[in-house]
Amino acid sequence: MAMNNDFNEINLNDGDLNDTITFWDKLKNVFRGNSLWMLHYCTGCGAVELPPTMTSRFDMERIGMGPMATPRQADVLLITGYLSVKTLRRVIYTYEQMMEPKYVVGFGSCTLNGGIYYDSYATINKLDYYLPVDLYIAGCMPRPEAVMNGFKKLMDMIKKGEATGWKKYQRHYEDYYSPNQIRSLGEVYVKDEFHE
Amino acid sequence: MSYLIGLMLIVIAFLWQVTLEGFQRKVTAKVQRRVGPRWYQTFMDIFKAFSKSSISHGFIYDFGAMMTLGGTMATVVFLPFSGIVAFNGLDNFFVIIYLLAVGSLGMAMSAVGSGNPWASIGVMRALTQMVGYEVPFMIVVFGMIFGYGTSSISALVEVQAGGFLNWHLLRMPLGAIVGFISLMGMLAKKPYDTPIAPAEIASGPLVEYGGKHLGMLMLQHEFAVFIEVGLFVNLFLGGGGIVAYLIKYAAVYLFATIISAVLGRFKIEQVVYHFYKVPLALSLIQAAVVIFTGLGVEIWL
Amino acid sequence: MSQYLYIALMFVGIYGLLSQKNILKMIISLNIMELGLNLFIISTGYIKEAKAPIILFGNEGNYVDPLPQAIVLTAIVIGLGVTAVALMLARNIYKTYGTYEIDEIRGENDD
Amino acid sequence: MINPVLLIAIPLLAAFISVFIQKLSWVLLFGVSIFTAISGFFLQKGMFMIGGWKPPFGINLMIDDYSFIIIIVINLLFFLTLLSGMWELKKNKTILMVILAGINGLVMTGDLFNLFVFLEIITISGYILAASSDKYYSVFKYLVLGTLGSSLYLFGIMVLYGTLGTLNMADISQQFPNVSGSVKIISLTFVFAGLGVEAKLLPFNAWVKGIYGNTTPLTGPLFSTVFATGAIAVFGRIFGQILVPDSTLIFAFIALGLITFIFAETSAMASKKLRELLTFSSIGQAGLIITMFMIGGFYAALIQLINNAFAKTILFSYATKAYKSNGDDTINNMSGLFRKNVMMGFGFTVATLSLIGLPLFFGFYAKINMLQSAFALNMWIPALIILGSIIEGIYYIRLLVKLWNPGEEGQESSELAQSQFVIKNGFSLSLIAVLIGIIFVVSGIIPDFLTENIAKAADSLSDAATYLSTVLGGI
Amino acid sequence: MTINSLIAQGMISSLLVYLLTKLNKKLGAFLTVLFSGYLLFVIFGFQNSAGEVFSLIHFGEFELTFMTSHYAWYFAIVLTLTYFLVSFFNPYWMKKMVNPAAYNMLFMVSMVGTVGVFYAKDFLTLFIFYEIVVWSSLFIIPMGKSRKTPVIYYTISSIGSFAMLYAIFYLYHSVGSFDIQAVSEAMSQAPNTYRFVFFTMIVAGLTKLGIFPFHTWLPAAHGSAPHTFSPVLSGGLVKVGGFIALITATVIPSFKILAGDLQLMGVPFENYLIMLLGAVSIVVGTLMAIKQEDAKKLIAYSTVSNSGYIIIGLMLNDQVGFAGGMMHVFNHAMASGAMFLSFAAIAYRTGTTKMSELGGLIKRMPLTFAAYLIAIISLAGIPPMSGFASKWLIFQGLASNGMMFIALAAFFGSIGSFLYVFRPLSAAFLGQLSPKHKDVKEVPWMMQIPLIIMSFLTIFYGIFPGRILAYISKIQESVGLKGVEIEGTKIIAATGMWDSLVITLVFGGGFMLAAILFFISPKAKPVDQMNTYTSGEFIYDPDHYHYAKNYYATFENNYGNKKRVELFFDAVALRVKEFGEMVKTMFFAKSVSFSIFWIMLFFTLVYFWGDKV
Repeated sequence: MAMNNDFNEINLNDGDLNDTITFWDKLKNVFRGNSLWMLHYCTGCGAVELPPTMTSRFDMERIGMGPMATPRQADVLLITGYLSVKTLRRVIYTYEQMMEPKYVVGFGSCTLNGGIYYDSYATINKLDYYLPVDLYIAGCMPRPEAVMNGFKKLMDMIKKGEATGWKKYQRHYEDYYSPNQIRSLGEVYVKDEFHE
Repeated sequence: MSYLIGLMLIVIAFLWQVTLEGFQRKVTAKVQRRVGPRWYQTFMDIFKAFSKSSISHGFIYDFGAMMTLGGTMATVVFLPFSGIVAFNGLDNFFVIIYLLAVGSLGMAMSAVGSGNPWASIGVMRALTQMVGYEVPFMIVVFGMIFGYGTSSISALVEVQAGGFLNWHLLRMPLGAIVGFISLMGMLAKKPYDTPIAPAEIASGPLVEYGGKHLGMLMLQHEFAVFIEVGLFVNLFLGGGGIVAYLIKYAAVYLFATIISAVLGRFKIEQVVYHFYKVPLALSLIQAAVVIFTGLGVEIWL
Repeated sequence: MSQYLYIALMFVGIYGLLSQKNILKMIISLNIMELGLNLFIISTGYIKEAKAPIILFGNEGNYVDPLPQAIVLTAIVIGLGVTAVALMLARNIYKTYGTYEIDEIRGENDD
Repeated sequence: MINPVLLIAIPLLAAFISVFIQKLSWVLLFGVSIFTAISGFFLQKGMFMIGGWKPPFGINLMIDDYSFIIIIVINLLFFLTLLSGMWELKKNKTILMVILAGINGLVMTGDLFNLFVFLEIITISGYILAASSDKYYSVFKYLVLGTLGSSLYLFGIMVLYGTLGTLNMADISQQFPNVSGSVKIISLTFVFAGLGVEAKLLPFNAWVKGIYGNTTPLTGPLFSTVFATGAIAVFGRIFGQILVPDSTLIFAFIALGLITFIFAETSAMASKKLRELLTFSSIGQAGLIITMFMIGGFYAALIQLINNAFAKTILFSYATKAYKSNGDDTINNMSGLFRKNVMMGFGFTVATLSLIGLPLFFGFYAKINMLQSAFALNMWIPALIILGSIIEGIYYIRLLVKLWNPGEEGQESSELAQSQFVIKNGFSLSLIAVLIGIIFVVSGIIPDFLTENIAKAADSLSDAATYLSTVLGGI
Repeated sequence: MTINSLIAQGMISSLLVYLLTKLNKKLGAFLTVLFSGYLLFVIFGFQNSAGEVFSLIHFGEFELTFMTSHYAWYFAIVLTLTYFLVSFFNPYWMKKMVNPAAYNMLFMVSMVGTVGVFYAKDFLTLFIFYEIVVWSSLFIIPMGKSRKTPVIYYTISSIGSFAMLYAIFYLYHSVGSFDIQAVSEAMSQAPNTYRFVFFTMIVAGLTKLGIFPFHTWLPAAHGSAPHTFSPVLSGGLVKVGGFIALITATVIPSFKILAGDLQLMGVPFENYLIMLLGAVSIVVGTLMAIKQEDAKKLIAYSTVSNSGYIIIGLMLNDQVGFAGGMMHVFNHAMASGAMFLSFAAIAYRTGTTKMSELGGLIKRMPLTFAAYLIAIISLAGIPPMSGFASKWLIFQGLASNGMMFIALAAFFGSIGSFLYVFRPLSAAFLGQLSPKHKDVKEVPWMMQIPLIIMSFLTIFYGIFPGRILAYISKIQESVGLKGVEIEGTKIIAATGMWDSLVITLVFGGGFMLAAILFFISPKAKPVDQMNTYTSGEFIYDPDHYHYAKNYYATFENNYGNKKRVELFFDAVALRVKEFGEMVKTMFFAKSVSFSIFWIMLFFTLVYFWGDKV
């Protein structure tokens, strides 16, 4: 989708977003680090990579991760591939339904810069405009080893308190994320979609 | 004094059952030729759930969650744990069964209070399944109560004292089978986990639970498992000293896990129909044998 | 012996009522029945070789029992009255239904 | 104290005068009716010879406690009927006076043939009155059956006369037990058949549906209360005291009475029109009362007779007035009619509940006595009586519920489903209804003031000795 | 204050109420509240009096007499309490009634009638007041939704009451008196007359209780009666049937008299047969209740199921089971009364009790929700509430006698009750509030009083059931049974004991623990009912989103639509009508020859067999 130039440059990482490292937060991060429930939102070709990571060959449960059916219970949202505009609306709605310390992991190049569909009329190019992505796993669909590696990386970030995408979303919703979402999805208020 | 023992029982229950849950997930993983999580993974999950923020769908949604956890913790207090009885004489079988019902009613109310139709369908399935597994189990225990003339669980445990041959597992084999099948129903293990069917109705009643509500529900599930398996061990395996009790407990629970790891899931129409075919017939035969012939109670080796 | 004759006459009248479909014929059979009845009443008071119960000169005994005859008088008068009413009804039936046959009378009892 | 003969003489005299002076007949009728109603209370008891001949030879009138009660009841009923049918009198005034004389004579007479004559007077004037309903064929059917019945009755008493040589009731009741078997059976059955027609027993009551079903506000109460009470009272007198049947025949008559009761109740349940329902109900009640007479429960029979008579006055006058003012008496389009005039509704409901025999109403006292005397005989009769009263209860409650609460099935009962019917000039009816309703409720709670002289009447019927001594004592 | 003057006052004041309501509807309704309160106060005064005799009137040569007794007081208190609490709803229903004056009057007559039934000394008074109760409640039901159900109600209850009348007069004929004590003495010498009387008289109890073969009228009548009268019907009048079962089986000691008979499971086969009927009615009541769409019909079917419990308890005649049955009378009166009242409140505000049209009312009517919640916890027999005490006693009674099949039905009934009590809760109160009920407010304060009182009583006797059981054990002694043992708040039965206070405290403690756990963790963000996980889709229509229609569809299609008993009764009624039609055509035909034929047939029959039969 063409980049329009009046895109507002905000430094998202302003302020010390790292968790105020109190003892409680450090303890909470340990728990959050060890048990990470993922919402398996299969939006694209990366979805097929996840079953092997979950089942006997790579066994994601070893590191404490498991698939969850509803966003309310999930911690991490996996965007595994290109995101059409229609799916983006659902992804944003689901993201907002997740509980607070939530993380987003983008798979493959399509979430980074649109990938091979960068000039398609239907997909979005940069996921970061719409959702605070904590971790990207490179590869035009990373293999299960890469996915496992990415998850380990995410867990370390959580333990160290660096995965603060959800705070960024809270702080910069009005001035950065919401205008982007409206710019790409149209003026219609996200929640009461009529003509979809 | 007995309230302190009760509190102690609750702590023991929490620690023991959650570690056992870890092993159970390990065993399931091994069955699926996977590595499986560390033993303390369930602790992590529970504490992580409590550390997260949560949403509330109104008063009844919170009140129901508190009521279900409170009810189940109260039932743990009444269950004799290998000889430790908080209130001697008050551990009546019907009291325990109906206090469990308080737990499930609380969960049902808060689940439906969340307004999600999946939660209502989950609750409807849980209640329908309860009609299925509860009646055969109560018939078998009814036969036992008539046989021994007492419905207090600790008394039923003393009757089975004295070696392997006196266990109800051997005195009332059919009763034990029915007891184990309805135990699987109570635990909502795989063949009977229609209420919390993650693939069909997005984990049933738990669909709207997140954060601390989810934590409380997981705790409630652990305590409920502790009670149900404890009940089975007391009634059918004559729970002896602490070590013997825990070994029997682990054996029963892991045996149930192994079975559930390989089985598929029943359709909800079939669950009640299944329970009212073979298990009910077996339980009636068993109760008739005990009541009319006294085999297994008076007449025994 | 003659009493059985009169009873037979009565039953002829009743048979008439049973079988006839025409209203006038039913009235006639009613009269036959009453006739048979009146004859029977007279016969109950009959005594062999006794005279009619009219006292002309001095009363030398052996009279027939006068009571049934008095009763028959009233019975005949009553029979007359009933037949008069029956004929009035028959006329009205003819006026309203235009027929005397019972089967052709419609619309009265099936409301 | 008034000589009972006047009760017959004065109405006849008034009838003759009214023939000549038409204008006066309205006043005469009401005057005579009030006179008989009041004088009923001051009757002289005992035996009265007519024409100076001693009883076994001459005709006598017999007033014992039994006929004393019946006279009072009948005259009261007659007065109420006149009240209810005031607007229907047109040209029937003379016939009504004749009927009054006939009914009084019927009850008082002590001679069987005299009874036949009075019976004929009433039935013939009944035919004429019934003709006013323009259903000529039913009246013709009534005439045929009535004549057949009375001829059989005459035949029966003539057989008796042939054997016993007397027609005086007291004389016959003395000699009847030692009459030979076959004669007894023949005379009994024929007399039973004769009286059965007027008392509406089953094989003989084919005419009732046509006549009772199409009555007007005058003829309705008249037939269903005055005629019915008179006929059944005579039935009780004869088969209770005079021609007392022995064991085998009595079983047949009881069976017939019960069959009438049960069959009539079931056909009442199947009827859709109000007057037809009441017709079958009165047939049923007649069957029940006759069974009680046959069983020997005279006390219960009398109470039920009075209960039925007064209840039917309200029911029939209401039904006929409803038909008169709306031209249709199907129950379904009369829903909610009671709410238009609550007084009539109250009277109708109390009368119905008393007929069924629910407590707090007079009928319950009747049912208690009926069961008591029925149980004395055997186990089956009370069961049948109860079955009959259940069926009766069902169709009456169905009727009451529909008439009190308008509304289609499934919706709240509300005004808009109210039927469009209206009851014209119903003041007299509501007066009667409330009066009788209050009597029923009060006597339902404290039945004593009404029932002790009924008890005397029942005793006088059961012990034949006093009857004989008063009548034959004079020989 | 004697019973007979009370009854007389009751009747007179019912007339007064009729006239007053004609003048001003609200005033008449308030008078019913006043009088029922006064009646409750006076009845309460008779708590310990037993054996006092009062004579009402001379009814012909019979004497209507009353005698106070403990069991009479117990039933009378349960009934008058239900009437008193329900009468608070009357004033608000006056403008909706078709005949308000008749409603108030009949309400009062039936109330006084029930008191008369309980305190009757002889069978005749019992029957008179039983019939008064029947016909007075009969004329209230058609003011509701249907005109057909009162006829069904009258038919079935008249079958019962006339069977009792037959039994009473059969007794009068064989024993010579109506007095209950005299009859029970006479019966101990004549077991086979007692067997016949037992069966005919118990029918009256079964029809009023709505036990299996005679249950068809109960859902129809309670479901379609006016909203304020259904609680009285199912909470109160059903107990009159229980009282008659008590009289026939316990006051006349059926266990002693029928000891000689065939003993099934240690109980005479007559009692066992009635208990089987009770068991069947539990199962039928539960299965049918689960299917119902209209909440009032559902609660009516639950009454059928619970009267099954009552009859099992009363027929059990052993120390514990009998106490359970008696206490269940009180518990069920309170529970089903509260359930019906809360749905009357809903109907008052939203106009409908159909579950599929309601939803999310907890936000608008919290108190009604609380009352309903406490009532269903008690009805389902869950510990902290009083329902558990009576069901526990019945289970202990069944366990000590080893009655397996009845226990099967009892267990199925109590577990099944979770299903059908929960359905109205979730359909009407929880879930999304439909837009048309947006401006629904809580019911006025006067209607809240009975809801609060009933919930308080259910909770209080849930924690201290000993108080009621102490009085019930006094009843048991007076009737010749061993009283149930109460030790402080511990209830001791032959096969086990439990302590209601300890359980409530432990449950409270557990709840505190959970609450602490809940409040220390971070505060939850309130969210609207529509904002739920719908796998990404957007839903806007709360009416369709609320899951309320055919709730247990999967469970229901396991068993077909078994309405055989209703079909049987309809068939019988149809046969009677057809028989009537046949009689009409046979005997009242158009042509005269038919009837003459019958007359001649009559003569020939008599002539040939007249003297031979």
